[in-house]
Amino acid sequence: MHPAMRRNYGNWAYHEDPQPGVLLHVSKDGQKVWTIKAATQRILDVYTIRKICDIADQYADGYIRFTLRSNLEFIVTDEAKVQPLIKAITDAGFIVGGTRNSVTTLSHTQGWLHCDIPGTDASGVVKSMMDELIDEFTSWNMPNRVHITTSCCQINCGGQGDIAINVQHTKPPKINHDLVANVCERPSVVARCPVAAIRPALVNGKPSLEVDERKCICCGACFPPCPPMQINDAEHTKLAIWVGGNHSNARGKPTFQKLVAAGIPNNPPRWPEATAIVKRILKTYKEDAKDWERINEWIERIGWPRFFELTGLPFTKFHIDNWRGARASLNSSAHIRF
Amino acid sequence: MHPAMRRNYGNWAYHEDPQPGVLLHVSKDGQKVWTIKAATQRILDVYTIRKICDIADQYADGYIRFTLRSNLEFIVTDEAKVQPLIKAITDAGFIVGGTRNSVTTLSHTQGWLHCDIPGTDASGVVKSMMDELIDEFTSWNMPNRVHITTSCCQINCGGQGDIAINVQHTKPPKINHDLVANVCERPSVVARCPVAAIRPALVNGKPSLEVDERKCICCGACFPPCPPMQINDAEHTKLAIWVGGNHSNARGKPTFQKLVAAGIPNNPPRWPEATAIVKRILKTYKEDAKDWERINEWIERIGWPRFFELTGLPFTKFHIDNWRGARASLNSSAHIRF
Amino acid sequence: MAEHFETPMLDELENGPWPSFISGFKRLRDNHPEERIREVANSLLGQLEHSYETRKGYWKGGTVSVFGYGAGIIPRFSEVEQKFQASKEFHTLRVQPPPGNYYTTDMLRQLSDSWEKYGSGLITFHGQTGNIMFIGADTENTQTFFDEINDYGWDLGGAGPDVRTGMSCVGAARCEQSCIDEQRIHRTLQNNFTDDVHRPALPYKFKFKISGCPNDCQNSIERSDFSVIGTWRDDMKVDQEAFKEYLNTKGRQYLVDNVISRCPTNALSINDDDTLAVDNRNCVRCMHCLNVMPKALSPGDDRGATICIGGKRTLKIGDLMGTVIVPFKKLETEEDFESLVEMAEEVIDFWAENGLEHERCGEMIERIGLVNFLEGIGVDVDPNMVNNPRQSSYVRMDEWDAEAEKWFERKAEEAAG
Amino acid sequence: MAEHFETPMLDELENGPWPSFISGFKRLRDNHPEERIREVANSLLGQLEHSYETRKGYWKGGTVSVFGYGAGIIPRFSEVEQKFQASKEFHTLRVQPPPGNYYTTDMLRQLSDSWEKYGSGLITFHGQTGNIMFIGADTENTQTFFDEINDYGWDLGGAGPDVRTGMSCVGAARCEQSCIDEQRIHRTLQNNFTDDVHRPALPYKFKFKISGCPNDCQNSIERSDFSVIGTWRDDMKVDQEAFKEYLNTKGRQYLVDNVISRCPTNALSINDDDTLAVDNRNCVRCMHCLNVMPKALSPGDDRGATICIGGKRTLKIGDLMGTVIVPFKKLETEEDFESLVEMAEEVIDFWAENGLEHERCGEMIERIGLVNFLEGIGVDVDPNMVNNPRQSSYVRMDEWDAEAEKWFERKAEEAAG
Amino acid sequence: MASIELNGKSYEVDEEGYLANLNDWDEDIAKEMARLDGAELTDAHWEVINFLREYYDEYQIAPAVRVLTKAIGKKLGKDKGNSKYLYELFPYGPAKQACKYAGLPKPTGCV
Amino acid sequence: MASIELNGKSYEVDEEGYLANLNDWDEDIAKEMARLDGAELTDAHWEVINFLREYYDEYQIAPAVRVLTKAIGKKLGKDKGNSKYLYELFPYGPAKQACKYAGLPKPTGCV
Ligand code: SRM
Ligand code: SRM
Ligand code: SRM
Ligand code: SRM
Ligand code: SF4
Ligand code: SF4
Ligand code: SF4
Ligand code: SF4
Ligand code: SF4
Ligand code: SF4
Ligand code: SF4
Ligand code: SF4
Repeated sequence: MHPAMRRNYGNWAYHEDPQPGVLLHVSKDGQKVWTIKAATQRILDVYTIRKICDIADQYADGYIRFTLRSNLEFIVTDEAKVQPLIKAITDAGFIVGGTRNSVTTLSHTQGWLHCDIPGTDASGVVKSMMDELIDEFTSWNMPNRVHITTSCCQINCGGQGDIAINVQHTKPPKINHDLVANVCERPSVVARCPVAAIRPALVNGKPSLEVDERKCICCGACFPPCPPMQINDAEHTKLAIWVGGNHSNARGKPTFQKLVAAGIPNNPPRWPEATAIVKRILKTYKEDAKDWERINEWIERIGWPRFFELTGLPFTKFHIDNWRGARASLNSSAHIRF
Repeated sequence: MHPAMRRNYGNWAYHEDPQPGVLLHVSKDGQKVWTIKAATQRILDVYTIRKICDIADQYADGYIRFTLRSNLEFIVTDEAKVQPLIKAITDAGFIVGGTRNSVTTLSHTQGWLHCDIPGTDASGVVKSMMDELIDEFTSWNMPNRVHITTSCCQINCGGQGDIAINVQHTKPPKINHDLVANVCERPSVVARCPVAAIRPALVNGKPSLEVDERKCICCGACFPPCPPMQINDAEHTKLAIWVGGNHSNARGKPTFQKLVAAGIPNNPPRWPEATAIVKRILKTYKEDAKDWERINEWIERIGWPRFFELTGLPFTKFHIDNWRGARASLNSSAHIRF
Repeated sequence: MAEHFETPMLDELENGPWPSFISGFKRLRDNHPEERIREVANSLLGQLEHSYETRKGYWKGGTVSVFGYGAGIIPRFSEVEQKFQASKEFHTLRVQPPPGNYYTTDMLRQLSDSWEKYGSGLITFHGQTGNIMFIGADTENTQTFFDEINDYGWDLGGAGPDVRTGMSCVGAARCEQSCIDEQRIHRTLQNNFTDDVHRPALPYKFKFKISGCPNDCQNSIERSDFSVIGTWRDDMKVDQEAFKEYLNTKGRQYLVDNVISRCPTNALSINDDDTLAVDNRNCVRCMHCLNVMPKALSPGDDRGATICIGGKRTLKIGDLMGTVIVPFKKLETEEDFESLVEMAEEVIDFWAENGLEHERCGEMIERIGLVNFLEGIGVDVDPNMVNNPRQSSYVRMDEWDAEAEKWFERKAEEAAG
Repeated sequence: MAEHFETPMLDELENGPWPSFISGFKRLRDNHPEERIREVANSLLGQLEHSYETRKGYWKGGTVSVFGYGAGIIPRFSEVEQKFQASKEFHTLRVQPPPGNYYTTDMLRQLSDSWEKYGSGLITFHGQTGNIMFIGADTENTQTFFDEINDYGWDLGGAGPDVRTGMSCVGAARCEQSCIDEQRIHRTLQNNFTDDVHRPALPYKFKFKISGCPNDCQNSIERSDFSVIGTWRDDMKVDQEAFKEYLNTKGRQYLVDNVISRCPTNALSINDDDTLAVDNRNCVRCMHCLNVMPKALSPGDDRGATICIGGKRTLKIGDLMGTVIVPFKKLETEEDFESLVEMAEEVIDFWAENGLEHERCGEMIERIGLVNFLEGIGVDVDPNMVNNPRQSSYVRMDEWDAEAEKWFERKAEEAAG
Repeated sequence: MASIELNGKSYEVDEEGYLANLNDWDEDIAKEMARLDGAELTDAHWEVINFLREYYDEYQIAPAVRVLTKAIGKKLGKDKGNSKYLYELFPYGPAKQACKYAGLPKPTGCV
Repeated sequence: MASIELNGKSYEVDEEGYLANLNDWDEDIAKEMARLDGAELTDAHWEVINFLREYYDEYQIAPAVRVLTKAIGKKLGKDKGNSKYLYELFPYGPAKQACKYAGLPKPTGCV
């Protein structure tokens, strides 16, 4: 920990935001630290790590912090060091920003690079989108902080977010029956299905499994414990976009995200269709929301029909929930905006 | 329909409340009607009906309307008739009031007087409580309208209300096995149980039913289709009080009522314990709520912990829901009042 | 006449200022010229006192009906008939009131006269579903009494697995908030389903309730399967002079605290020139500001109704509120009313086919999912039907493109007019 | 060295201003002095390009672990090893970062040096659960690398059905909103459960996350089984001078629209003398006003934490947020911390006994009901645990009196102090 | 409890004339019940009664009226598959009256 | 796919040495697998291995580690019913290592 942080541990008075990407925290004794925040690609080669270390050694007393969105934080106690530090960071190819009411770095998962069950990539999606959202990262144009997450399968290691870009399968798994007997603990797999669509079965005389395709909701939960339940499929893996996940307690209680768009092509290397929708939502939010409204609060105020109208996204039967407790999501009132 | 109502059908401009129990409606052409509202015992003997008719004939052009809470409405078009009419109504033993921010007549069900499954009486409960709430009926002391309902079994024909006084059974039904075979369609009974606690069984060689007492939630749903499922029991029938049921769309969306007190003795002929709690809730509401806050809105603002604190009612494990969708009722936030 | 039963407990219900039903019973017991009625009242008091003492009810059901009707009577036989003979058969006739409950004294007197001839002399105005309940006739007189009042125009209401008696608020007859012709809607629906009222052949009960505005004075959203609630679609009407009047008499602070800040969508504000600004696009027609300032604010001119389906109380999956199925429906022309009836028929038919025994329409919707219900009745999905889109990712979306296409086509059609 | 795999699709990810991970891979492939690393990078790029082309992943899991540890490694074997030999074993080591993620450049350099010897040269800062992910070692080097960094003080994090690596926000180290000592809490919990991190023997994963205030910068309420959120119990601190300063610079309208009217419980108002009035009794510590005016408002002095249990993402009953189990807990003295650990042990033990295979703690609570969980861990019910009391009448209340008595006794004890 | 005496046999019935013991039922008692109601059982009536008894044997439950209606429609033609037809046969309602003659338990609950 | 040759028999295994066909298992291959890992199977090891095989036969699923721990504790005494003891026997984790020797499917999912 930077000595200034240690010195003032638990003793901070307030902070200011001198410019995008820079925070100024002031302690109760009037001590000041500036934090310069910069984006990385999260998965760093040793060259990049050493480059960061060099900058920190030269400008920031040899200390580095990472945020939970893989952004760097350099800390300095001398205001004079701020601009040179920013220059050094920028020159080294990192992007300063991501503070306050900006779009901060998309949260990142493993994807095709490492995971065993991804329906899409993660690093590539994040890179492609952030290339297009960079102006929103380096400025303060949003009504409030925007926390975007990505997840490369429906397990959703990326968590919920103001906007979440997740994979959605559209076809039930195909079973590789030859493998099931040896590779899968069948009772576990049966137990894992949220809709009880899997039954043990004998196939070609061997113990295997079968899926009731009318029940199956293509969630993919059976795949991790039993890879022969082949859910992935280049054609039937689409992206879906969810909005309104908000974990902070500011103003309202934490909220879950809601589906807004699906059927989006899983289109490497740049996923332009998904990015276009994210940008459209952000643009509408930027133009229409009031200061401090997170995306969920904004939509709550204007109503979902208006959200679909303003963003031009289609509303379909898939938007109507039918999972447990879904009745709470129905409009049981005469509250309607016309 | 009174001719003044027919004349101005769909053409009313606004109304005023000259005094408790009296409404003045003004039509767009400036025509005026006064409505005098008065409570009845709902179940009327022919003498009482004729008495009402006499009053209506003499003072109110021979027209009478009943509200859905069994209150009378007399209509006059001449202001001069208002006070004499009130006097006549009062002299005849009816109570004028129940308008605006008063406690209007409790909604009424059948009870021991007529129903085949009541755990308590209805007319008697309503009479006993309204005797004590009469000042709240004839005045405008409440922050907003108070709609109280009663129901004499858990079927709840009285519906939800700002305050609802309902019967709650505390023991599973005892089965009169001798009768089951002839009187009950067993498959219907089994299907009726919301927690699948009933199984067909052979008892003394005859087809009957059995109840898994650990599962049974004493809801009484099996009793109407199969009276041998004796749920009623002088000892184990208690009253419970629920608050916050609000069907209007004013301000918030319609809300369901919530349990606040249970284990209240089912104590005829005057049920003093239940009335005491109702009065305590009303007193707290009156003192603490803001104008126009219905009971649910008031509690929403001050928080449930404060509600229990202010009313002195105990909070128990029974207040924590465990029915379908109960997860939405848990506090999943750091929003806490201290 | 037999001796009066002692009623020490019931006697206590004659104390206190509130009108006492016990006193009414006693009037019949003590003063009525006809012995039959005196006996019945005495017997009824006796059985009721017995219930008060033992804390249990003593009625059981039965299957009484009148000729040609499968429903409308709630039969009651006493389980303690030995002791309380005169009221051992004590059936109720549920009779439909005039929509809106408007009576002339002539009607009331005529009904009372008939009832005195055949029944107990006790009439309930009204049951919670809105029927006049003629409480206390034996099996034979049930028929006779019915025949007599039927002759001069009254009909039985619902009971059993059938369409029930509808309810509608006072509405247009005497309320400035009314946005629809409640009585016409009520009558139209009720008359169309007369057969389904009298001949129970549905999975369970089905109730219509009509409220003229979102104040919902009929509790329609929670207590009816088919709830019609008046509303409007254009801007609300603002009488700025009247608003200033409120400002002057009530004070600014009062209006800010009680109107402006209570609007659920912050759609109101007071302009610098003391006029009221309404953000009609975000007003959700909750009625609050109109309720507080009825002189200044009124519903707009483009009126109609929101229809919510599936409300009911608690058995057996917990209480349900109705869900918006039609956000806005004009109800003015003959065709509007016809299409309302058609829609009700679609709903009832689909539910009659697909509901389980003793399953209300709302419970069926919960079981099969709203979307299947909408497809069953041929209604398009609409974002007004939900508080929010789905939160659960457990969904299969093979058909996304086709469904999205439907939406775009609908929008294009709407745009084209 | 083998020829470079063609990567036309991945090359496109070198365009654009955002830092490119592909460029990083290529640096290793093209510039690294060690052939092993150049080969691995080339092979990895090849397999990834193959995934981009075919839109499918090609890794499968395994069971690699290091000596004495049941968890901490995510093994990966290539399904297309024939083509991409050099990266056919590409395991990840999850290594616990320092709480709060504070590094010196020395640490980073030392870790990089070791990793270069045995691994791919790629390190992720950090995984979503907060681990440093050393991504890309073969089975043998997994052990060797671990031995080396373990020697100078680093340990593996969680994976599998065990306690996972915890997370805590920057908090007290650099945030004025911090109400608790996040790092101490984080360390205390993590150290107590070291065994449960390394030897998976729980029904499923269990995560701790600590946020210093209700802004919850660690998403703890949704992403952790045991969420500790700082808060305070006395009045918030108001610097009225600083408030006036905001009033002057931001303007009254701005503050009314952005602070006063945004308070979820209307607990704020501006007095006539331009001071700020806070209804602390109704403030729910949402943080909004403190966020907007950090100079004027700060948490009170009586600080502690709210503990919520059971958050997690979506498998297999849908997302769950943690539920308040302890509305307020002081976290200052040694005993406070001991009792926090005890509570965590109670929770984990009860869940270990009662959770089904692969069932998270929150899912178990949903299955058995909150009350059974509370009884299992010995915590009394509290109205702060619910948004509202039960709506469903489906409940058996034999024991009402006894339960009510418990409440009154607790209240009497509290009153007695 | 009341009883109906017929051909030397005594059939226990409740206050509305429903059989107390379902096993007592025979065709004679059905005819007698109808007679007491002032009705006579035609073939059309018997078709319904027999359907009800078969259904009850199988499901231990009386069919819902709409199930009954459909089944009758299927058997006897569409014109008879409606509640009007059934109410003509059993004017107090098929659920009540026909069940009684068929010796089924008294319908409960759904009122 | 790789294989282990032993006593003239060929045992197919995956890249981590788990048996490809569960039916191939015998005591010899278990010992051989241990040998390849540089371990030797003592009675204590066999107790665990046998328990795992019996459990799998019955439930078609490997026991959770805490089920295993408890069962071992019951059989061999409390001092052995803890994960420390099991990790001493199988330092790479009982779930992984012991299952391998016992010829059970490779644990998946829970990582
Ligand atoms: C690496 C990481 C994503 C990343 O790139 O950052 C990750 C990767 C995996 N997660 Fe995760 N999860 C990661 C954080 C999360 C989070 C976020 C968090 O912890 O805040 C969540 C949501 C929060 C939660 O715990 O619910 C998360 C929810 C899951 C789940 C679903 C759990 C559930 O109960 O719903 C699974 C499935 C499982 O465990 O069976 C899962 C399973 C997996 C597996 C092990 C899938 C598998 O069976 O192979 C992935 C291994 C990928 C790999 O190749 O390394 N991962 N996973 C994160 C862990 C890194 C680290 O240790 O620091
Ligand atoms: C007469 C009656 C309708 C009928 O067709 O019978 C009626 C009539 C009026 N209601 Fe109502 N309401 C009547 C039952 C209801 C009910 C249902 C109930 O009582 O169970 C509700 C909704 C119940 C609920 O719990 O949500 C109801 C919710 C309202 C509201 C919304 C109140 C709110 O703020 O939530 C208003 C608006 C208001 O108070 O200004 C309202 C306003 C009115 C007004 C002022 C409308 C008007 O402008 O004329 C009428 C005079 C009321 C009075 O007596 O003060 N009426 N009103 C009902 C009288 C019952 C009684 O005897 O007391
Ligand atoms: C008479 C009445 C109460 C009253 O004193 O006002 C009443 C009385 C009975 N109701 Fe009701 N309900 C009455 C209005 C209601 C209402 C209120 C409403 O319609 O707005 C409800 C709640 C709304 C709803 O429909 O959900 C209501 C929900 C029930 C239910 C539960 C339905 C459900 O799906 O949850 C039953 C149980 C059943 O039908 O099996 C029921 C059943 C009954 C039975 C038939 C119980 C039985 O099986 O014997 C009661 C007959 C009592 C009697 O001796 O007359 N009654 N019942 C009301 C009808 C009078 C009328 O026709 O005007
Ligand atoms: C550095 C970091 C914590 C860490 O330990 O790593 C952090 C740090 C701060 N957060 Fe945060 N938040 C951080 C992730 C989060 C998250 C989690 C996330 O990003 O997934 C959340 C909740 C997520 C959610 O979706 O709800 C979060 C919700 C907030 C809020 C509440 C915003 C709201 O109105 O809902 C504030 C308050 C505010 O904005 O004034 C906040 C405020 C702050 C402040 C201003 C606190 C302070 O006074 O110092 C810090 C500077 C933020 C900045 O960069 O502008 N921080 N903050 C995280 C930076 C992530 C990043 O790289 O961008
Ligand atoms: S989201 Fe799915 S694919 Fe992506 S890292 Fe997590 S488990 Fe793997
Ligand atoms: S994909 Fe999901 S729903 Fe379909 S079978 Fe697998 S676990 Fe069940
Ligand atoms: S609430 Fe129950 S007891 Fe009362 S009338 Fe309704 S069904 Fe009968
Ligand atoms: S009382 Fe309710 S829960 Fe108990 S057996 Fe009867 S129907 Fe089931
Ligand atoms: S529902 Fe509306 S229109 Fe009908 S009486 Fe109530 S306030 Fe008037
Ligand atoms: S009717 Fe309700 S939503 Fe509309 S402006 Fe008035 S208070 Fe707001
Ligand atoms: S959670 Fe609170 S204390 Fe921690 S960093 Fe965020 S704002 Fe600061
Ligand atoms: S912290 Fe939140 S709840 Fe408390 S006063 Fe500020 S805005 Fe209101």
